[in-house]
Amino acid sequence: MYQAKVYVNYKDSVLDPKAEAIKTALTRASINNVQDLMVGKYFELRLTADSQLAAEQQVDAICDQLLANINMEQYRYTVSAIDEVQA
Amino acid sequence: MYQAKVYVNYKDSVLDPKAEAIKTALTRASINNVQDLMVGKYFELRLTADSQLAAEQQVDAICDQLLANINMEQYRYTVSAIDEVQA
Amino acid sequence: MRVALAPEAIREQRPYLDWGVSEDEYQRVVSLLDRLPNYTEIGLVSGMWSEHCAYKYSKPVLKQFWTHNERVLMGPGEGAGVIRIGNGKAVVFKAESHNHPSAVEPYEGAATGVGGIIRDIFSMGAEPVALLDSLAFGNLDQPHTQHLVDQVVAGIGGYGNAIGIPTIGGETNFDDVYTNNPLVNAMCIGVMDEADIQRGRAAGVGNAIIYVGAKTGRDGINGASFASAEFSDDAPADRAAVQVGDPFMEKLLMDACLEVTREHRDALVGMQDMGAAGLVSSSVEMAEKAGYGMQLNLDLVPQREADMLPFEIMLSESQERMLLCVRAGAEQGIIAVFEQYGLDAVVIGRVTDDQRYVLTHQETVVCDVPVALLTTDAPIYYQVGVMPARLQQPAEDFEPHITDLEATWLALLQQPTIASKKSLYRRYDAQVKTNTVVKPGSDAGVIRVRGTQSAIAATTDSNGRYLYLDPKRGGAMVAAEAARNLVASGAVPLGITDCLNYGDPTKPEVFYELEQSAQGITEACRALNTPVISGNVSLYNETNGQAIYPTPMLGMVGLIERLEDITTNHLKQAGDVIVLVGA
Amino acid sequence: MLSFPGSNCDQDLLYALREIRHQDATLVPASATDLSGYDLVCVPGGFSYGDYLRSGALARFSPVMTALKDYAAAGGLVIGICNGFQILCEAGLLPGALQWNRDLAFICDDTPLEVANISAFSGAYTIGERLSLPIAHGEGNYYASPEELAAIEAHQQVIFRYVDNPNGSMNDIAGLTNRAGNVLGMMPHPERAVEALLGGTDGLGIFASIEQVKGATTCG
Ligand SMILES: Nc1ncnc2c1ncn2[C@@H]1O[C@H](COP(=O)(O)OP(=O)(O)O)[C@@H](O)[C@H]1O
Repeated sequence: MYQAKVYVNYKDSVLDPKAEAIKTALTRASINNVQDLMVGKYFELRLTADSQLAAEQQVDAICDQLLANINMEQYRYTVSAIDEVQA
Repeated sequence: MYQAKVYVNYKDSVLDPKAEAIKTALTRASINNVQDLMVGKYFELRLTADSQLAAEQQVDAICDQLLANINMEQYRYTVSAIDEVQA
Repeated sequence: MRVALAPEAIREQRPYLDWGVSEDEYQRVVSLLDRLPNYTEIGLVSGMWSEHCAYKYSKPVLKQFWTHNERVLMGPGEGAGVIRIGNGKAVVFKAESHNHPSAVEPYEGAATGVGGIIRDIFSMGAEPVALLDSLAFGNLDQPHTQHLVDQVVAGIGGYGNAIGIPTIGGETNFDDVYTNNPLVNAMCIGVMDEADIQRGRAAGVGNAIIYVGAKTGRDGINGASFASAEFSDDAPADRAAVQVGDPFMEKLLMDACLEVTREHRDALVGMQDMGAAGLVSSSVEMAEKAGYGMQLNLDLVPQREADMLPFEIMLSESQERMLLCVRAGAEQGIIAVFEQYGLDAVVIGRVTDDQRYVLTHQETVVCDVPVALLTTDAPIYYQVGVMPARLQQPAEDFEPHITDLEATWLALLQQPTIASKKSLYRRYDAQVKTNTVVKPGSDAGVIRVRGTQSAIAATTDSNGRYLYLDPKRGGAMVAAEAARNLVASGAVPLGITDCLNYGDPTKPEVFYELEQSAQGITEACRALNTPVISGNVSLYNETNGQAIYPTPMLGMVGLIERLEDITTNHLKQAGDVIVLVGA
Repeated sequence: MLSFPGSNCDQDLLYALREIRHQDATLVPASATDLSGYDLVCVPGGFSYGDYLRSGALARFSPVMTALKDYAAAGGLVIGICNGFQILCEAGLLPGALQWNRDLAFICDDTPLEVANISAFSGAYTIGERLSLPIAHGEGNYYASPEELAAIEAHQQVIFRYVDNPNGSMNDIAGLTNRAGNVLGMMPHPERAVEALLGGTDGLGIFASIEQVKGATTCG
């Protein structure tokens, strides 16, 4: 069994209205020391696979086709083997 | 300067319709080996603070009051000191 | 630091070929300028001479349209057309296609399409009061189509619902030809006092050009073609081809712009939204329409990213931005209005009287060309259409053989194109603003006009299959269908906006379809007394050389003078008589 | 009537109060710091600050929210509709939270409701009465922990229930009050159901109920 942690966020050139809105909300709450804020999505998957490589390839495909829209988003992930039981 | 990484997701007792939708999409794409899927939000913040502890306290407050709705969501975070320059 | 190619290097390496500028067009620029264009200048030409801005293939066709009657206050050429509806009021409307962006990123593509058409309406000084859409997808059995439908509908709703403009109608069609070329057309209707009509003009020497709204980024700069070859080094691989819509920003922008139109009428000379080809097209068109020149300092343009090149700043299609021309001396009053809404508003240049378009960047003049080069001097191509083979030998008349009427009827009702679209339109807020009398699901959407006893009815219609079989008659039939939808709602049709969705216009067969259908539409428009007052063209809807059906989408608006005349298509009571009228 | 940047149903509610109910209503900006003296505070529907994080989450840091808490604590009547309901939950003035609709889709439709309990906001109706009100929301799926839910039911805080649950809300909750009964949040839009021309008048009872409690006379 493998566990994958996937992070998806907008490419740098894309304006993120979410992040902007949260930044102004922080200012309204008188929090002025947050310099920078990035908002993204986070996924955790557990999957069976024959090998670490196979798991990575599949996670990459899932990111590419489903979890991220590569026209405007970028993604990264980590995959690690875990115990059956833990799952 | 400190960097915080924040993860927010639904409490276990809350059924997450987004996760369900992705699971269905995976099955439609004939991907049947994903056993479990969790969808969450991921934030990265850079903030100035007097100490690691002060940064952590502030991040906790921001999570509690803004980034998560603790009625239905849980959050966790890591805070680490980073170089001014890197920011 | 990225370095732009020198004029001579451009001539040798010909990067413009990748940007859609042909060799002939490049030579035309050289001879009009009487020198080699620099990197920024040829970049601006590539944007302004594109079909989207210059209508170089479709202009001869668009000229055929009948565009004026006694009610029309403003026809094609401005942000949107305007028609008088009595009581000192006018209705403003326009439709726009966002087909290609929606194919790439359905949610944001559809959402920003809605955002763009809304800006066109309030740039005229009108309050946007209703939205409609017209959608075409491939076969619904395919997962990819299901995904597109879901995301496009979510995107349209996501923008319209959030900004608070009701979506009161639309249509949805399914056919294999749209599998890879979905059609996503959005229409917006506004209502205004006739006295508030604005124009996108930049007149009066010394008057200020004010940039308002979101900051400019590298999003949506002519897609991928700009990303690589033209830079001498490190072109960023992460540049996005699509933008993310921000309806919250647009709501603030809309409210602020309407406040300026109503309360600072004397200070405002003109206003235009930044749509296709962003800052360059809005600014140079405002200068051209007024017969003036313009000088802009690009360092003053609010920028979201570092090290943007001049042509990137000028061609960026970042959303939620407007350009205003304001009388010299009155700038502060206008800027104050925007600041009240928390929006950026910056004087970035001035109107000049020499009809030149001059841009400076970091103390260097990066563009100095006649306004005409980027506007009226764009080429126009007069194509000759050729009747497609399928129409030269029409197939034999098809005779349906129906053995089991009930089964056929049920099978027909199951066709997605015919079946109820409630599962889609219920995702649109149809009632916000509390004026919607007839919601989606009837023949036309109807909204009352507050302060009067009248209402406005609107419908969007297309029927690519009819046009595929007979472009001219099919075009006329679409206009007739739209008119029937309005009449069935109790309205007198007033006028039309269109989105012309076709394949590659350089193919004689496609051009034939375009030309013939425009003729059909025009004949019907004259007969129905519904001039075409605005519209938009979307060409090159092809995959692997296979074009979509010729699919002009017509949005028609009508007037109901008395609220009690509003009619819906629902059966009201058992025992009522059903009458069939017409041919 | 509170108005946040990006609000859009504030004008609709204002119209219903002024033109249909002939009440004296004013817009109060998010920057206001005092709400004392009003008979009723409305937190309107629509969107606030774009609602980009969670609906209602970004509005709660506005100065007026502190004033609203004081106002509610002093027993003032507060009604939050749609986004207003979400804001009241986010601000802790009402229990629970509103999650994405079960089908992950925005829903705009008329929906049948049943009056579950009588309160300051429902006195003009009878228990068990059926109403039809428009809904228009993406995040209207009411969630509360089992303990909270039990307490809500025990104190008869549920005022409206869906007859045909459209969004997955727990216990079919469409609208509920706080324990004290002076703060109501509801997802359906009564201000969209006040004129026969626009499809129905079932929402009038909510305004009539409040007027009854306040002994309001109409003005204008
Ligand atoms: N995409 C849509 N957006 C809004 N309303 C729609 C949409 N699709 C369909 N409708 C509504 O459903 C009705 C029937 O749709 P449809 O069968 O596509 O059109 P028509 O009956 O006009 O040929 C339309 O008149 C419209 O009110």
